[in-house]
Amino acid sequence: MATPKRIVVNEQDGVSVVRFVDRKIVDSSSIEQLGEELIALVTVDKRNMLLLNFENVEFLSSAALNKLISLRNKIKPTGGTLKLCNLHKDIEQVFKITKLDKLIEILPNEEKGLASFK
Amino acid sequence: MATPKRIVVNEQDGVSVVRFVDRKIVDSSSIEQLGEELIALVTVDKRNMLLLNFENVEFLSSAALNKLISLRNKIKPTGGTLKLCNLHKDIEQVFKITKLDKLIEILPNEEKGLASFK
Amino acid sequence: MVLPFNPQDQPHESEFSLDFNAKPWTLDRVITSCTDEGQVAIQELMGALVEQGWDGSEFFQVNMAAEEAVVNAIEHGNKRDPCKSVHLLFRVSPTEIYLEITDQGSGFNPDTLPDPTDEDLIEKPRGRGVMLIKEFMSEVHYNDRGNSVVMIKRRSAETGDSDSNG
Amino acid sequence: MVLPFNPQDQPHESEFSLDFNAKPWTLDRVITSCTDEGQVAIQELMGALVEQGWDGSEFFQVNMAAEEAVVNAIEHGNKRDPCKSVHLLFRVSPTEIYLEITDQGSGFNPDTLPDPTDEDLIEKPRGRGVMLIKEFMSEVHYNDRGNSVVMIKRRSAETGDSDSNG
Ligand SMILES: Nc1ncnc2c1ncn2[C@@H]1O[C@H](COP(=O)(O)OP(=O)(O)O)[C@@H](O)[C@H]1O
Ligand SMILES: Nc1ncnc2c1ncn2[C@@H]1O[C@H](COP(=O)(O)OP(=O)(O)O)[C@@H](O)[C@H]1O
Repeated sequence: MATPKRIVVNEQDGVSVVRFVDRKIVDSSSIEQLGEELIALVTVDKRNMLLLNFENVEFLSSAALNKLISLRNKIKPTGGTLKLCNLHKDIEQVFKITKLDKLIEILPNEEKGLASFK
Repeated sequence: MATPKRIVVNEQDGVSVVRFVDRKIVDSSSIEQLGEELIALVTVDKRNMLLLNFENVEFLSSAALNKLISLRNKIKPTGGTLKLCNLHKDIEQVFKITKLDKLIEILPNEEKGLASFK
Repeated sequence: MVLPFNPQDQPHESEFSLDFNAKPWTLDRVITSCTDEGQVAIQELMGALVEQGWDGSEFFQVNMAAEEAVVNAIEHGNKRDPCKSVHLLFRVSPTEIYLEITDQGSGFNPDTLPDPTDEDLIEKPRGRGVMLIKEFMSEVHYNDRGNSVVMIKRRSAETGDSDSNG
Repeated sequence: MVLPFNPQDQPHESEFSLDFNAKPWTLDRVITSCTDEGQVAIQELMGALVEQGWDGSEFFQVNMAAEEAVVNAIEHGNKRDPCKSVHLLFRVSPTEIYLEITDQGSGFNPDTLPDPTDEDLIEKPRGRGVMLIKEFMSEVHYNDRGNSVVMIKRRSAETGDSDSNG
């Protein structure tokens, strides 16, 4: 894939750990780009064990949530898994209200996130 | 067809004489509507001998010209004919510069226009 | 800008200061159907929240509600038509935030929206904005046509890192 | 508005009146990528032409060139992006009209456009705007990038119903 610009990816124990460049995921063209980069991880790079580390992220809009759902839907039929970790408490609240925490597993931190793939 | 709003149509000796409601054919949504109404004359009402009387028209943009070309292209395969009459001299000049007067016949007035279909 | 309240000085509400000293911050602006312009206004709003001592979860929740409502006005209301605009009226005091967002679309009925947490909708990548707005604000009122929303956030008794929803 | 020229009083150009009395009408405006807003500005332009004694074919031709250039700026330049705008700078004196139209698109090369009067293009419902602009104005200059056009119309010697093209 083209060098991603909105995410940084590190391989660790067979899991792709993804971090976000933006503290606020809200600008519509950035969200589009983010969505494309995440999907390309699956379709182009054939990675399907993904752990998204939200440590840097202070805010995200529902348009960004939608990209995560699309990513989850893309990974599922490949037999892979999408998990999230290090969510700020307000963002975790968003996942609880929308019940997306039932769709996408949320782990407290990267260590536990990586361990959960084992 | 639905009652046309941008044109008024009269049948005369087997020819549909079309007059325009707008003095300036320039607003983009009016042009779209005009285009649809003209095309519907051919596709819905099955009229294909059309004489467009431009007496009321002071100005038209190239977007409106394009609708006339599309109308001509729609009529041609049916064996019908599109003609224009009563063009203001500046509008006639537009047809000359663009050589559209070679594609669509222009008559000086409605009488000569109607006679030319005989 | 003169701050009517300095959060450090007056961490707690007091009716006196509210009525007589607090000059609520106001933004009254017409923007085009461009989310970047919406972003600029929301940035200014969030700056005013900081100035008036809002923080923590309430800060986050207001940011979310404003973002979702402005994007909906532009996207669903005006359908990004460059000939249409959105009217923003934002007011911030230390105890209450008033956000009124009006688009030039034909509106919708917020009461008949499907529940995005339903089993058959949970995998759909859409339909969570209005729900989050309602959860995060103290009051949400759409007008009859549905092209204008008023959202109010009242400061919870606890200041600071409250996790109250609405 | 005080009219620097009353066409009835001064049907002919005179260098004196031009240099010392003529206060050219100016419109300097940023519009969104909305053709309705473009129409409003062009209506004002045409009003200024009337006030400054332009009529007949020259009036029509300037109307056509302004219309085509503004629509191109919005449609081809800005691609109707509600976040992009068009800068209009119009000046009208009794002897000269200056129209500068700048969009925020990536531009184009007006010198390599196909000739719409070619046999294989004559039936295509597009591609006549730039040709008409060039025919109808005295001078047309695009900038290097192609996102800005300056068009000048000079009054022909004959006033009134001239049918000069450009
Ligand atoms: N301002 C508005 N004007 C018209 N329709 C709206 C508006 N806001 C929301 N809607 C409607 O409500 C639906 C749900 O909106 P929302 O919950 O924000 O989710 P999403 O934007 O992802 O569809 C939208 O799809 C739209 O049909
Ligand atoms: N402001 C502009 N920015 C970018 N491209 C332009 C601009 N103006 C014209 N063009 C290009 O020139 C082409 C011809 O324009 P024009 O002669 O007005 O015909 P039409 O608009 O029907 O295509 C356009 O299709 C477009 O590619």
